[in-house]
Amino acid sequence: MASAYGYFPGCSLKGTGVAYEESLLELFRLLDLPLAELQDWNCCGATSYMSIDESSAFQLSARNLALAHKASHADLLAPCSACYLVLRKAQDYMQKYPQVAREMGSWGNGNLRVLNQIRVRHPLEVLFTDVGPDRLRQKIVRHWHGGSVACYYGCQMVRPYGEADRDHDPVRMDELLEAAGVPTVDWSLKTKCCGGSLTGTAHQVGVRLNYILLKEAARKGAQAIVTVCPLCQYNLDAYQSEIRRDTGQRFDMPVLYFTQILGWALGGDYKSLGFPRAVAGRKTIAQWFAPARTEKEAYV
Amino acid sequence: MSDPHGAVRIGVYTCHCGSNIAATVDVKALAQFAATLPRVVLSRDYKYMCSDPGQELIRQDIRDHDLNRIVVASCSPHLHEHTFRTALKVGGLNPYYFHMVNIREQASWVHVDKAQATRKAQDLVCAAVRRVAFHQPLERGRVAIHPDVLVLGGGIAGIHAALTLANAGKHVFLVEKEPTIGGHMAKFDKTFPTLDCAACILTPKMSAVRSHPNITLWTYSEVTRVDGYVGNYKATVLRHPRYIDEDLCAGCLECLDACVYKQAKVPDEFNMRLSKRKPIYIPFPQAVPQVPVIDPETCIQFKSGKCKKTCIEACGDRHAINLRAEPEIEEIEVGTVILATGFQTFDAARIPYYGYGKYPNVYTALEVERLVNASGPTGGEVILRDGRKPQTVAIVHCVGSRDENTHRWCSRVCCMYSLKLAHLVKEHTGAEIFNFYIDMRTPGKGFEEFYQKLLNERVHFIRGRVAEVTDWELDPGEEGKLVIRAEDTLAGFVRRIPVDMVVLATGLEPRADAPEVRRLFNISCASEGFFLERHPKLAPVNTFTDGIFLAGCCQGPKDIPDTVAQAGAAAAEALALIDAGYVETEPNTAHVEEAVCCGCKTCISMCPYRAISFVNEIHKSRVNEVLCKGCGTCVAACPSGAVRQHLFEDDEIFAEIEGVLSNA
Amino acid sequence: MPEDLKPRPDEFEPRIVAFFCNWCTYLAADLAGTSRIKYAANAEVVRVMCSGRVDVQFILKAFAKGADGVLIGGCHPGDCHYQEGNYKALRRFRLVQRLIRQMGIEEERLRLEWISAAEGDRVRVVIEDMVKNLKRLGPLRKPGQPNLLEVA
Amino acid sequence: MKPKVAFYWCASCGGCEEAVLDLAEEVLNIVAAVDIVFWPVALDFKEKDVAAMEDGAISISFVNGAVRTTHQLEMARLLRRKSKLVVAFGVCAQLGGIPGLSNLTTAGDTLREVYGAAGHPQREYREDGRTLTLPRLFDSVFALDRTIPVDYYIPGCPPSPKIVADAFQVLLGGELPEPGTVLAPDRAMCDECPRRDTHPQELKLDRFHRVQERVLDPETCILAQGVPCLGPATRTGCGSRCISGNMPCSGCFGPTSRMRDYGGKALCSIASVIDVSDEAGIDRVFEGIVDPVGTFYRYSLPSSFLERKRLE
Repeated sequence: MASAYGYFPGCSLKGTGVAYEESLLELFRLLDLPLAELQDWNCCGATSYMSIDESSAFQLSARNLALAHKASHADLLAPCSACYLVLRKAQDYMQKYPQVAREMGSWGNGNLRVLNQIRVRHPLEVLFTDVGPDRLRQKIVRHWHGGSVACYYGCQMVRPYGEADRDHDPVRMDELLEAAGVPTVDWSLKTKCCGGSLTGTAHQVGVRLNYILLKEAARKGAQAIVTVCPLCQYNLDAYQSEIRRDTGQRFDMPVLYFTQILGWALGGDYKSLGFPRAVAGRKTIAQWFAPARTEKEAYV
Repeated sequence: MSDPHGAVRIGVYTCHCGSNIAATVDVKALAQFAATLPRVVLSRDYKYMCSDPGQELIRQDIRDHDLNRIVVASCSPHLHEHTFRTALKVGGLNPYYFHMVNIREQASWVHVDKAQATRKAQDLVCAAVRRVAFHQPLERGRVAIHPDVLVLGGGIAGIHAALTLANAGKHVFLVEKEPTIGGHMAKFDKTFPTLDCAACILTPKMSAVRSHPNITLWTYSEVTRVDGYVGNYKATVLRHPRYIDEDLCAGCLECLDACVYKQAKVPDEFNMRLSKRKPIYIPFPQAVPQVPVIDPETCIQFKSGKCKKTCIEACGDRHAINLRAEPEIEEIEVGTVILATGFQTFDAARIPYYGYGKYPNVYTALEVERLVNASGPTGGEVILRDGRKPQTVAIVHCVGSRDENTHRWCSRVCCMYSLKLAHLVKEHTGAEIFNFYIDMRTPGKGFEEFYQKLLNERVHFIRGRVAEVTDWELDPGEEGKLVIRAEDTLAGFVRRIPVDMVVLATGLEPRADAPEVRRLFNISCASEGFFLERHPKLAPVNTFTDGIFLAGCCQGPKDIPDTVAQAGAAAAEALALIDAGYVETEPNTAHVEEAVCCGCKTCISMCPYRAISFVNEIHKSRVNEVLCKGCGTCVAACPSGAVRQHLFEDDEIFAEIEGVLSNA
Repeated sequence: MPEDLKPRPDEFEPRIVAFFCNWCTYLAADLAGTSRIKYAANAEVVRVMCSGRVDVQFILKAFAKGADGVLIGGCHPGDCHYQEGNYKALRRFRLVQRLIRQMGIEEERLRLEWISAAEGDRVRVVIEDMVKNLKRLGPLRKPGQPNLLEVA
Repeated sequence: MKPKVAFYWCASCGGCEEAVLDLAEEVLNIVAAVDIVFWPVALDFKEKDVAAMEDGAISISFVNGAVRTTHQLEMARLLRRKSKLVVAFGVCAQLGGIPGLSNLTTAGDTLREVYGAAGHPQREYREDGRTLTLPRLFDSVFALDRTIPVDYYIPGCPPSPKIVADAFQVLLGGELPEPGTVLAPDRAMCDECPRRDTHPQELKLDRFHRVQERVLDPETCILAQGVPCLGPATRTGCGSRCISGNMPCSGCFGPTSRMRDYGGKALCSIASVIDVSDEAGIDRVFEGIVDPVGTFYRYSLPSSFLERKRLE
């Protein structure tokens, strides 16, 4: 690996999704893949911007891309699916629509090609193509003793570009986890909506959507859900108690990041992989991942 | 210098084509402009030049104003050049004293600004006027038509075309890729809207083909090479070995029972892999020819060489089985070709969210055709892969049709066959049936009535494109079922309907090998990949290559009645050529001015048809105008301008170039 | 009508002479018509039976007589109605490109495109694109270029 | 009385003047047959003598060389006025010839090239009251008929003795050909090429060589040896002088009457005989033709469709 991957954390990985950042950094460290956080990065422009004022969203993306170019990153990693999508979309639109190109022109000193040269990538795709299940398998140091998990990909990483994985029936997370010895269940909701920001705006609707996911995952025999996106993770993780209150159904379903499980399999440290930050299914998490002696502190 | 065209008197005719041209090109101004051009003695504009009065106008003016050159500015020469040339002929003028200006397809229809369109039309007319002054009287050549016909594809289209021609006394070579003729239709149980049994109407025609003295049937064969031109095609046919001699085999099929495989183990292609066959098999009971095939991929003898060869024993002294059979090459000469290579159904696995290949109870329509078929894998029982009889069945329309992500076209037959299958499945199972459709398209004799009939049979129709076929359940009622999620656009909400069986009404698409066939016969494909007809309305079974005709779904999706009609039409077109005995060829051939040819031989390597030979005695090249197809490549290549092309003389083309640029 | 198709009186309108093969590009242009695809009126078509008939003299003549661009339309490689005329066209095209470059004519002014009978919209795309480029390049012959030029 | 004849040279090397003498004893018959009234190279007549003649007094003026200076233009016009027939003698007058290649540049650049920063030589020179003025250069070089009407053409660089002799015969023989005729056979060179039978039936080349890169076989067709030979595109009548010298034809006899742009047609033909189909491969082949204009328009640039390199 010649130059470091540019790393664009976005707001989530510094906030609600900090466990994602912790596990991502740990995992890449274990794989000797250098990551360099983008200096002076700004909001990716996703969701709220995108729905209210696309042009500003693209402006924000363009600046981030320009920074990546300045730091001469060939690849820019965007772990949050929303960031990943809006950055890709900005590149796509500036090629498709002259007006967008004009608006973004000022960035990259009017040379849009440099903004397009940057490969915007999701860590899942990076691990799958640049490392791959086989090389990963050789690096496994911890034997899996947990239950089977449901891989949940969400929508933004796979659609519409289908570059990070197959757009309707993604498999890469399943294959990587299988390589790490983790049994995954086959289910149909891999890319169904997690509720997105509806949990904030139309709360009932949003919660019902991630209730559907939890229910189906459980029905298919999954004891945990594994995600690639901080928003999905948050939605599925945070409302389980509320769902219990409303439906009487108790899931206690751990909702983890794929980076956490892979990191653990490669011998990563419990704390530095961000496990203690999980909300739901802490018991299971402790059983599966915590070193016996630290099981207690795992609760705090 | 004196005017070389002193005697030239040109008449220019500008066509309004109703408003097709007149709306965007100022035809009056164009006609007035033309009148000012040198050697133009008459310029008119008229509503429809191609109409009889329009042509009469030309004929009359030729007499009254002794015109000797005619320019018509109207539509594409591909549409009416012939019409107007004939008009000249009738008017007593050589038909090649004519030039056509395309101001419709290439001006009025593609431009929006009237001034610009008119200016362009003027340039083109000016070019034509300058060009036509150079035109010379030309005669069309004649090529004899070989009376035999090659029909490629043994589906209902090929069968019908072959029989029509054979009954007219012409010899037909019918070449089919599969081991049997019958095509897709042979797999159907019943046909819409009459519900008559497909086998009952098809198999008599199949055996007629087999027994017809005028038909040479080559199944399990492919055309690998085609040379020549209209009236004189040479085709090379590769006959794959079926390892059973068609002439010696009596069709007793004892070899099948004798095969060392007691149980059939190989997925049966004819039954859409819903059943198994043996390595030695016959595609289906009524197959034509009634001769088994050995599939070397799965036959023990071919794989290991260690088989008891019980099949050969069973065949006994008929000695019909020859495991050493080699591919055979047949060379045939035909005058005309009918392409009836058919279609393939859309691969439902390309749409992951419909679950084909993932959920065992999702079927394609063609699979269900076999299920409901009495001679099918289940003997006509509609049962799921796990043996259950479905209680509820969903039929999903437009799978791989009318979809930006797959194919944009409507496959025309799916609505109707979905109705048919709905009827048959209900008949066989009494199941509750849901049709999910975008629009019901039932244009055709008795089609709408059939739709009404189905409505009365209480089959449900839900107007809405299916979002997904899935297995995730919301309430216990859905346990173990497939759930259809679709917006009911009439009721205005999203529905979840749990069913036991899903039928995907897959659309029709061009065969994967269509591009090779197209190249082989030197014809074009339309953008979606079906073979391109010469004109959608006026020449629907012709191609741009003379003597090659289209029949059936290789030209586009169509149902059986349309296919048979088109096959008849293709046969008729071929017959017309054959019975005329000859075809007139365009005179735009190349010729060498021997007096000035320096014998450099440059032209000879230019010709792909070996039409140019070198005459050593006089040390000059010579063009065989029968072999010459008139591309003009040798003309461009001749270094000293000794090779020329009728209708595309240098003078004519230079005049055209100067013409279009006259007001540059 | 679409904004970009409106002519602007002040603007330079390039002239394009288009030599179209009778079997592919000419039919594609007809298809564009029957499909009512709209495109700029700058290209005027000279129909030939095959792109292989296009003599280099035709191209140079067009440039000399005031064409700002020349377009040759032929069948896709392997699809030539006459088997390989389009390759002959390609060979001549590549050499004449070297020639006009030496004569101070930008290569973009001469274009060879493979357009099959099915590609009606491709005709629009190519012509529109060529017009765009030619407007950028400006006229080939400056208006009123004197015949005799003396050294000042 | 004998027909009056004038010879004059414009932009040319003088080879055409030699060509007249190359007629050897034949020249005596001509001199005997005509009355030479103007021939700066050989006889001491002055411009003013011609000016003094009445219009049309000269039967035939033979002008060789292209027109590239103001004075050459004046002389061309003067001779046209004084002559019944004007004959372009040699390829420079006919098509522009070798001097015509400077249409790839401008007079300004040419002078700067030769005279450096000064840009041009001293225009005027005064001596005891008289002023000597240099004529000025045109930016383009012109074939004679681009400046005055020309009746007949004698091709070649220089015209071969036979061509010249035949031409005199025809022109003095009373029975004049169609105006504008090129006084040489209207067929291409291969017809008379001594190597014509070695030209393969199907010529297919996959690379070109410059003549200096090859030791050419003296028997076989030069084009077949991969060296561009313009014989197939060039009017015959030269007596295959170059071929006999084992050099390819460079086209000095110009086009046949059926070609409109010599270089374009020749290029079209040469490009047709290569046997490579992928673009990269084709370009590789043509890299063997280093200087397309110099190769195909060596003698005819000013009379080609494009006439000269585009002026910025």
